[in-house]
Amino acid sequence: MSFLNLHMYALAAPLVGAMLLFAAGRFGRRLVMPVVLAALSLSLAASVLVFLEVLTAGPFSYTVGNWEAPWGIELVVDHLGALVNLLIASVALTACVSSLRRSSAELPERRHQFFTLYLILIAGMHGLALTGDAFNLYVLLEITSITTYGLIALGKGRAPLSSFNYIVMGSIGACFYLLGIGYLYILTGTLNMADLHRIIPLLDGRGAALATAFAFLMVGLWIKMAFFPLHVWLPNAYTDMPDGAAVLIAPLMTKVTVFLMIRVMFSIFSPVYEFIQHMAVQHIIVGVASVGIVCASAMALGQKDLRRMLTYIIIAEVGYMVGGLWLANAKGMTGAILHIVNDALMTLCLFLAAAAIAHRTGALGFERLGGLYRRMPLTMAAFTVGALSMIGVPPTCGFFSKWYLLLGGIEAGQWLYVGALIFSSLVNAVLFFRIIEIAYFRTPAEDSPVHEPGKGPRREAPQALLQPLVVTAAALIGVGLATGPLVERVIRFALPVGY
Amino acid sequence: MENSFWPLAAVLISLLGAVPILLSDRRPNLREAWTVTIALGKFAIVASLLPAVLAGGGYRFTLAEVLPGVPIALRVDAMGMYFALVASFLWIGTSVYSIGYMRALREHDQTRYFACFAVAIAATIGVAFSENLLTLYLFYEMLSLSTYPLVTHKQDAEARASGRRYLTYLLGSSVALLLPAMILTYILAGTLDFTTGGILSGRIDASTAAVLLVLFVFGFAKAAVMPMHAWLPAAMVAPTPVSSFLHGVAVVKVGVFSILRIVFFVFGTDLLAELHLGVILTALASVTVLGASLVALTQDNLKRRLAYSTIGQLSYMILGAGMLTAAGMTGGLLHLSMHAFGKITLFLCAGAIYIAAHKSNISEMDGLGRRMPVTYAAFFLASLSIIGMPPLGGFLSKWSLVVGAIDGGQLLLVAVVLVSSLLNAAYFFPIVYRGFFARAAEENGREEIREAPLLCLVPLSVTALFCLALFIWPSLALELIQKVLSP
Amino acid sequence: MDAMLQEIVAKYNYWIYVVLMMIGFYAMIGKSNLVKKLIGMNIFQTAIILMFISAGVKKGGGIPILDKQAVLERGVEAASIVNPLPHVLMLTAIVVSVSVTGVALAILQRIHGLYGSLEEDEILEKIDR
Amino acid sequence: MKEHYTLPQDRPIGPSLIIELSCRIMIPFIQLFALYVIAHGHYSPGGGFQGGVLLGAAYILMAIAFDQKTSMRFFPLRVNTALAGTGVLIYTGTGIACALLGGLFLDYSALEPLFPLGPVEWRSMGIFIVEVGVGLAVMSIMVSLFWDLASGGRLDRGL
Repeated sequence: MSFLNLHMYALAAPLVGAMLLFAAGRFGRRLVMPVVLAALSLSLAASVLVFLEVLTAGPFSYTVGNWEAPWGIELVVDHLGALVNLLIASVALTACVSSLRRSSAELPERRHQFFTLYLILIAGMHGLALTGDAFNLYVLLEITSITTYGLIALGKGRAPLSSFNYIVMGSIGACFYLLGIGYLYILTGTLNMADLHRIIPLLDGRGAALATAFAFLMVGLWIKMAFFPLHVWLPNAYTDMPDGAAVLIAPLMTKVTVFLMIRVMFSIFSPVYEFIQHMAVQHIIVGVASVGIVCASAMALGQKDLRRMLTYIIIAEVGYMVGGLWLANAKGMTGAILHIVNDALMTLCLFLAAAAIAHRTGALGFERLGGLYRRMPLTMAAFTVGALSMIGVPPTCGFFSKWYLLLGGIEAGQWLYVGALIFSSLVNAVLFFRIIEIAYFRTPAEDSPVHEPGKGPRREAPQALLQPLVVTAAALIGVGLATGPLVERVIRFALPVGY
Repeated sequence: MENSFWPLAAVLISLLGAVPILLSDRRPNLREAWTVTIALGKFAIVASLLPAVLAGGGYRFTLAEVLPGVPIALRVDAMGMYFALVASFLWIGTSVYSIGYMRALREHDQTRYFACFAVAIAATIGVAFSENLLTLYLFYEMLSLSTYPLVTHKQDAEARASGRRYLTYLLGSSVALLLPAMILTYILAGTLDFTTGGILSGRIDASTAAVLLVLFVFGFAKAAVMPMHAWLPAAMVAPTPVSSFLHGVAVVKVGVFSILRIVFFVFGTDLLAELHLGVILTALASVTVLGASLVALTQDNLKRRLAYSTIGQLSYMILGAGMLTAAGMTGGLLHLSMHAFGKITLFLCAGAIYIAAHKSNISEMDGLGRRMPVTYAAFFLASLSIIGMPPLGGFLSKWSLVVGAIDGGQLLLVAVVLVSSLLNAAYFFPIVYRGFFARAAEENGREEIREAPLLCLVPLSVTALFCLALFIWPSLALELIQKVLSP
Repeated sequence: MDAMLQEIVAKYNYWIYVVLMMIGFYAMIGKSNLVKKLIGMNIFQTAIILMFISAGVKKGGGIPILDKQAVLERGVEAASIVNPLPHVLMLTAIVVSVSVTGVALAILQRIHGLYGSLEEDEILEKIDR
Repeated sequence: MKEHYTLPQDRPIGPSLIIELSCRIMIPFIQLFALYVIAHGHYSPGGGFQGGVLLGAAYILMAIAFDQKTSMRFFPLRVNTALAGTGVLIYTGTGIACALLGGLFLDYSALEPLFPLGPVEWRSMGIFIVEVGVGLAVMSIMVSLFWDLASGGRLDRGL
């Protein structure tokens, strides 16, 4: 096996796994677990190797089918791409352990279909992390979106309606993106990112068309990542989907889309274009991000359901990252990229905890959470670690990205953004300690399945739900302590040239 | 500075020690054996580091390089050593006392209690040994969080409300005030290391420095400078050993210690003197000293009165640092240990009274002193020390403070110290007087009241005697303080 | 005014796409019937596809199929063929839009099965109840 | 404004001889044409997508002209699912095979060791293999989409 195609294995393994599950169909129900685990482990192994390769040998590009770029499809594996690739692979593997267990309780009949979608989604995200072609990016974005629509629609209750609303909004986003690509293609005659990057500065006198293209690309991606005020589809969609899907989609989708925004901003366009030629835009976007953070945090305060509350936190976190990137200084960008990694892990931890709790209590309304510290001490301990990371308490990783973001905000003089970050940290503290208080003090609800006096006080979630959770919680601290090397050896190289 | 694993070991022993404590949930004897072993081990490790510090050296250990120029690192220096010695020594006493207290009252969830206690002391030592502001912040937050289950141990509505207030003040202030202050420092100085003489000199103007200083003083809400003090009386719903150790020694002293660290090692006393910022510290501290003492007079609940007393006493230390004279700073630092021994004794006595008589209001304690002479004697000694009467430790620190104020020509501060000492006497003496001389309204039932169990009585007598001993042999403390002020 | 009219006439195809796009966009946002939203989505996508296609058109360009012999003799005459790349891209875009439509229709079926209606306000009323 | 009319459950129109007969004649030709389109995809207009849709259309026509059961008898659901998966597997499998044989992903010239055709011929051949996979997948998906939507997800009687 040569090192040449490593990253393709990361992408192909889940895809082949998905098709195996799909083709094996109904006689392959016992196949589900081994296939999923094997595919994702392989993918993770390949991603790790690619990551190490990039660290030692630097970025490389790759042409599918040996057709030279810009004619062929180019894949670019740079520091950022390799990092996001690794993030996707590790989150996917961790989440799938929980999903496998949880889905057999939620969707026993449609498990293989569920995991077909699940694996295609993962393959699509790997593709997004690696692609160096603006149009491929669109196709892969739609692959991930379509599978997400399907996974959301598998949920209970209102899920189909939420999914449909997401389809409408998501399609608008995708169409905007496609429109932007169309403008760029008409202007430059190429779709290869490196080529675009080279040609765009040469386009004199086409400023208006270029700005329109940029605006369409941005708005398209903002819709997909639920950037305030384009976020309305997200809370319903993320609340209603099955737990097994939520643990994968919630941590990754928005974060990967933020990564795509970085690609558009720095690999297609350049910092010069965004931050120097259109300075006013930068202030507006950071301002909107700050307002978004505050509003989403405030809305999270009004929720009475754990999952729903978490979805609003996700929206606030998107504001963190978008704002951080548009601060236009190295610290802010470092913080935003670091936050992609950290937020994915934190969200994973919290959603895994939510899945474990839901497995025992049946629902996630606050009134159901009473007495959980006594019943599920390990789950709640991991949940607490995740919560602390969200609040930003060292040495959990959430602190360090917040640190960089605040540093960048102060350096850029964006006081509104700094205030919003601090406000949201405080709100997160209130949000999570409210839950912790309930879980710590209240006695369990009478009708909840946890309340079984005969069965003894301890009723942890099954191992399959617990282990990924504990691993993720440990990773939160581990990544926090490894922030130094991560920034020095990876993220520093991921910043655009000149920062 | 020698690289060594031992500073980390000093922190880790009780942090990891929480695990065997948790595991021996069903065997109380084993669990408590662990607690005492860890306490002794911890003190032994801390004490073993002492000679090097006295010789002018120290140890350091870098755990991880997390931000450029700001690692998570531990360092043993004179100031950290001083605080760590006090804290780890008093923890031994508190551990023993806790066992007696918890068993006597048949408290629930004792395992959780002991485990959280172990984590809390680990965080305290971590704060003491922090090499830079980030590490300090890390352990500071860890302390806030690990003490939350201790404060809310009772798990009733009152505990819940207090717990909420506790976290709101501590976590809120650290996120909203301390974190920005830290980032501002980092931007200005490019480092967060504690360096003798400060890291900010020459990089900051007077107004920024003033804002930063205020942010720090209020950001370290554990120091309970008014108006950030309200969490402390609320936290008194905790079991008494928690109040005594954490809210007499560890938690609150961590706050003061952090402020002193900032004053000495981030700003540097020279910078503060140059920018005339000492007055901010002394003003804030004076208000707190007098205000808290006045409020303490009105409290009937013994623990609440002690809490307000603590608030006042803590600000003495900040006051001493703010005087920016050698004697004043010595007084402030000295008061850290003197007050620790005094206040822990007082709290332990309050706990002993509660175990023996189930009384927590001063008005109900008439005549108890005759039934519990040892406890009340210890209480008397400790309160004398806090008031600052010779021949007790508290006298030394207050004397030093007064000398410092006179050296600096700040006669107003002399008045503050003296007036507040009078107020201290005014709120302590009635307790002792009532205990020994007042006649209870109803004498029936009093005969059954005996002294608290031996496990409680021994620690409080020992700490009371230490108040006395520290007056006679303060040399170790003074030597360490000397090293802090002029290394 | 004249110049503007000229501009409109000269690029009439793009203006048509803009109008189509707006129709689609209006249907997606303004209509409360879910099927109409979906139809609006398709109109929107079609408009974009048309825009891409017309970007590849050349005056007098033929279909981009090359005769091997002719190419070997005279090389590729780029002016005589339309740009095939937008067509290929749009083929993919069509597949994407078909897939989205398929998923959306399947979900609409489930919605209809659950609530017996495809009017958004009626469904929301049923959910609240 | 919001009046709904439902399709009559029992349709008055019975099977129509003309439609059925013409479909019987047309369907084989449609399929043949589809195969032609797939097979010529790599050097003329056409290819997997187009051919796949045509193949699918043949079955959809069958389902419309007769009823869904008939089309499902000729093309059972299980086969449909398996073919869809196999189609994509052929595609990715080819890519991976290229990669495993030391070339880049989908670099068909790397398949040379399998059968001595020459790298240029293999490039052409590889596209053909991939097109077959794509055709299979597209056909199955189109048909199953139609079945699913036409029968309201019950896969029984259709329109």
